[in-house]
Amino acid sequence: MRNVERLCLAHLWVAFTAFTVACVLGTWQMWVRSPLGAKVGTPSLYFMSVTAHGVSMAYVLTTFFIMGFGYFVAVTALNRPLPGKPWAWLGFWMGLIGFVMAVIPIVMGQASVLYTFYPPLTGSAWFYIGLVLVVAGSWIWCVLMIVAMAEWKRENPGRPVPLVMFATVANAILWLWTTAGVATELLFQVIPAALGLVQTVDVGLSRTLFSWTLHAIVYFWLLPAYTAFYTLVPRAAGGRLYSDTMGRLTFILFLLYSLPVGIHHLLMDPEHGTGMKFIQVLLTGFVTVPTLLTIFTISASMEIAGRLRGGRGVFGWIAALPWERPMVLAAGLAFVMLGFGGFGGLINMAYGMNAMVHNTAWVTAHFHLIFGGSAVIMYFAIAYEIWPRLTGREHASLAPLRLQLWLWFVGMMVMTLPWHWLGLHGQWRRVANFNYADPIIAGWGPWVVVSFAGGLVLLASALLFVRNLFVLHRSPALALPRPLYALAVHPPHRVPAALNGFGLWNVLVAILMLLAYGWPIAQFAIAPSPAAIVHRVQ
Amino acid sequence: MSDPRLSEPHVLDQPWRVWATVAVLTIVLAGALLGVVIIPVVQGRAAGLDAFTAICRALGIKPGSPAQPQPSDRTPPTPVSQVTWTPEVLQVLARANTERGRAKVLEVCVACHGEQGVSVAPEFPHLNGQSGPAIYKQLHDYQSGSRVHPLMTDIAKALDEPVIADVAAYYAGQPKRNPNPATLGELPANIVQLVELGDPNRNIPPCAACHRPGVGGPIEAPILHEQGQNYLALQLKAYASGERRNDVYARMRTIASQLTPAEIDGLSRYYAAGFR
Amino acid sequence: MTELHPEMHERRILGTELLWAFGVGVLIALTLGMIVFTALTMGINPPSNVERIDPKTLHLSGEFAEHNLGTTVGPDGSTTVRIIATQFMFVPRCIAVPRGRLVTLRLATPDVIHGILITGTNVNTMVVPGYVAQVHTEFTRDGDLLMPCHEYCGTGHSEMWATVQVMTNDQFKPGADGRVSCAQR
Amino acid sequence: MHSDQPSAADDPAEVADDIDKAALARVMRTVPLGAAVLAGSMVALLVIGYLLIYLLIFIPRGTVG
Repeated sequence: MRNVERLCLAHLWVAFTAFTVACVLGTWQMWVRSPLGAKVGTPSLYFMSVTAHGVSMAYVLTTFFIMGFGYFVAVTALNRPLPGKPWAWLGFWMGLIGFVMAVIPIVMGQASVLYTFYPPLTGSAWFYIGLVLVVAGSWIWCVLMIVAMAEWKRENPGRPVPLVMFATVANAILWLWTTAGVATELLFQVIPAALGLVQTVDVGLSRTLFSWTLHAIVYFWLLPAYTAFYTLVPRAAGGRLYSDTMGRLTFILFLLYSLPVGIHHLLMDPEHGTGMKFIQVLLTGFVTVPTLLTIFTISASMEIAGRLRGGRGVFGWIAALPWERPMVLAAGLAFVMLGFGGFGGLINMAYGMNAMVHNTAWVTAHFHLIFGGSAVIMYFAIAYEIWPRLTGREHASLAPLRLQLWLWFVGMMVMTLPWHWLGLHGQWRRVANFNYADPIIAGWGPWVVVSFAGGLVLLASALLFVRNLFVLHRSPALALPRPLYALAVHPPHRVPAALNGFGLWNVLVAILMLLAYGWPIAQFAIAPSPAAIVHRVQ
Repeated sequence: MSDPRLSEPHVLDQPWRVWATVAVLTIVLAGALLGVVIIPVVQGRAAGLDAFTAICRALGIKPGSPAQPQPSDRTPPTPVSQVTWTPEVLQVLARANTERGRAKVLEVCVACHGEQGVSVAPEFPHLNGQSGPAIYKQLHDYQSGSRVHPLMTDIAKALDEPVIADVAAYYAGQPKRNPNPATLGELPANIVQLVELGDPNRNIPPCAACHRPGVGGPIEAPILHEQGQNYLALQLKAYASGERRNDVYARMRTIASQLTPAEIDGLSRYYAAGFR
Repeated sequence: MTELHPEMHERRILGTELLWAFGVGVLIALTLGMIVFTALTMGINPPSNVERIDPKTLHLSGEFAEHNLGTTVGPDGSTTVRIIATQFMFVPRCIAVPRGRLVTLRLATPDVIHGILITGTNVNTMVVPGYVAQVHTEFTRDGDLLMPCHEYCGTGHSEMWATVQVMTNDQFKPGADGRVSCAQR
Repeated sequence: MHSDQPSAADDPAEVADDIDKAALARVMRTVPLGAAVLAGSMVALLVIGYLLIYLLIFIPRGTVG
């Protein structure tokens, strides 16, 4: 590992510390919103908490986890030292300082604007500058990943880049493209407004730029989970990856199609016509392709493992899988949550039908299942898998790990299934309290209490997770070296350059973004939105 | 295999480039054909729109849905306030001269509102530390007749716009007395709740959502803490009865008309005590 | 290279994957087809009305001045509802609409971003400063519905909601000026 | 680097695999069957659910446009 353990552990612990705090806040929020918490907390505290929860989960947990895992992959899969390790530490400290800079105004109540950047309501400039620093720190990571892969390719001409590294670099490039939108919005619109340099803002443009980032960012969070599906899960299950080529193609498709679809977050917005909305809905249809390919490829890989372990019949291989291993268990549970979350997403993206669920609890349920469910449970599994490598110690027992994963799954399902139901009945998002005296809302009460119970289970799981990692740090058992990454059934000896790098795909992303976002952005250059006066929270 | 030139993969690349580009472009073009041409034209025909209008609507060049006719407009009535928050107005406020403001205050305002903005009688509002935009709006509304007061109407009419901004900026810069607010325990819990939580059942937002400094609420919302109890109660009653109506979109009229006399009294005492 | 069993050959695997991708493509075409079909036959779109309006002067004149807000039935029988979404209330707070007839809701905001939905219906739109948000719909059931603000707009956001009264044809009677208000209950 | 360099990782220790080639070949004769049935039925369920919600909940709530 050549001394990158400290680097990885530093990133991962920042990620999971933010995660634990955010879990406590999230559970508190659910209490406040439920009929049980009618007189608890004030709206000011509630929205401060939502802001902190969103920022910690969406920006800190994800970015730091992905960076830490990426460094681990670059060193273990490429079998060469990490290039530019001082830069990696610089990125870490930039991110951490940025996080602290953002948290201070949040705690002071000067940034209760939630974690989405929707001016004219703007928070303290420090909040935004801090988050820009987090993103800038992650850009260093992106460059290091790209450099690591490029150097390896130069030393190993003609050989296929290890799939796990290919996937990690795909995510790094995706992230560079993704952040272009929000960075433009923050630097040219939001931060000048928050600083008081300008008094008005073009809201149509700012929402469009944020939408550029809004969908692809979720894929940035998800790709480590997919990376684990393709490269860690088949090995943990004792099988092989069904197809290495499909893995590469999947990550390429994610890079291509997760970007030009952001306007499906603006389907209910008045600043875009139906034409561009339809085009992006169609493209959104295609972003399901890599996920559906993954479902099949990974099921087939698991089937190989199950059958090698003696499973028979059409479904016998499922029972034969080694479910006692955390990675396998997490993958199974992640797929179930991905199924439910994907179903919710299918409804969300359906053009006019988005009107039925937009900004309701349905949407909250959807992204908690996809991100909080599938992605985060795989973060847990990845952490459990690589922690022994990082610390040199082995888990004394796997039982608490399995319990933690099950709790997370059960909690997430109990929390989000009622949210779907409530969303369909019109329960809206982002409110501090509901008037349960209203006859329509009164009927929602019991379901809100059920979802709160789910939240409590999730909190228990989060605390158990941190406990499991602490226990491991003190575990007397020493880790035995064991391979992590899965072989393919047919390991490729060489692949076309198109599947071994990203040159072609970057060109295609540029073309797609020009077609998908050219007119939506250009229309504000031709006829700007009438300027809206900035409303500052300070 | 060991010779890198043999495994040079570029020969395999040509078809990838072609097919990937073709596939990507086909999908986008199909989307454009459906979304920008076929769907709007078909929808427009059903709604009695010509194809050109329907396509322009789909592209967002013309307003309206390609599937529906646009409703007709209405005639303009008299507004409740002439004040608009434009960058120009905010600029005037930002560039106001407090020295000139002070001179005007000593000349006109001092008799009732005091040199430091601490008023001499309970029916006049304190102006020290009030928000500049709030003072600006009220003076402007007196001037335009949106708000009526036997003394203020004539006084405001004699002021021109930069002077209004100067006076607003001067009083805004005067310090609050900042007394130690009494403990909340002296006030009924329902008043504190009205301020912090509002009343969801009656659709009343928390007072603090607008009247606490720096919450990002309406620009003209005045700061209420340390305001005179008598003045606050008077204004809430005037809003409730509709006697005062210069609140844009009747925000305060709607809220005040739902408050009970006890709540009006409690809220006035709450803010007079200096709570933020 | 070691001899591979023919069935392990990557080509066969890719063929299987391609078959799967084809099946997936058919299903995606089905879901998108549903959207296209209802768009063509029923005119279903997401509400998209790219109509610019200055948020700073809404209250001065024009259709979103205070006295023009509410439900109006035009001479041609079309029903238009004009609503202001402002921190932290809707004007008017009670909205009368007819059942089973085409209704056009027009919303604008003078301050920050808001959004609305009406419970149990397909009415949903963001209300973005600078634009008139417009929804064409038909209410299929009568009774009182909730119309909350569903986008965070400030600390008072949670108390921002209006009531929608869906009326039958007997109840929905415009006055001489074409205006309809909520029934007192 | 050995000639049969797999794409999993560059470190030989990472790619050690005790899977018997013959067993793998035997298994590969049936392999995508179970996965295809499982994944296929799940995805089909998803699309059926989508169509049901579209037709039974969305459309009856009134048109939008």
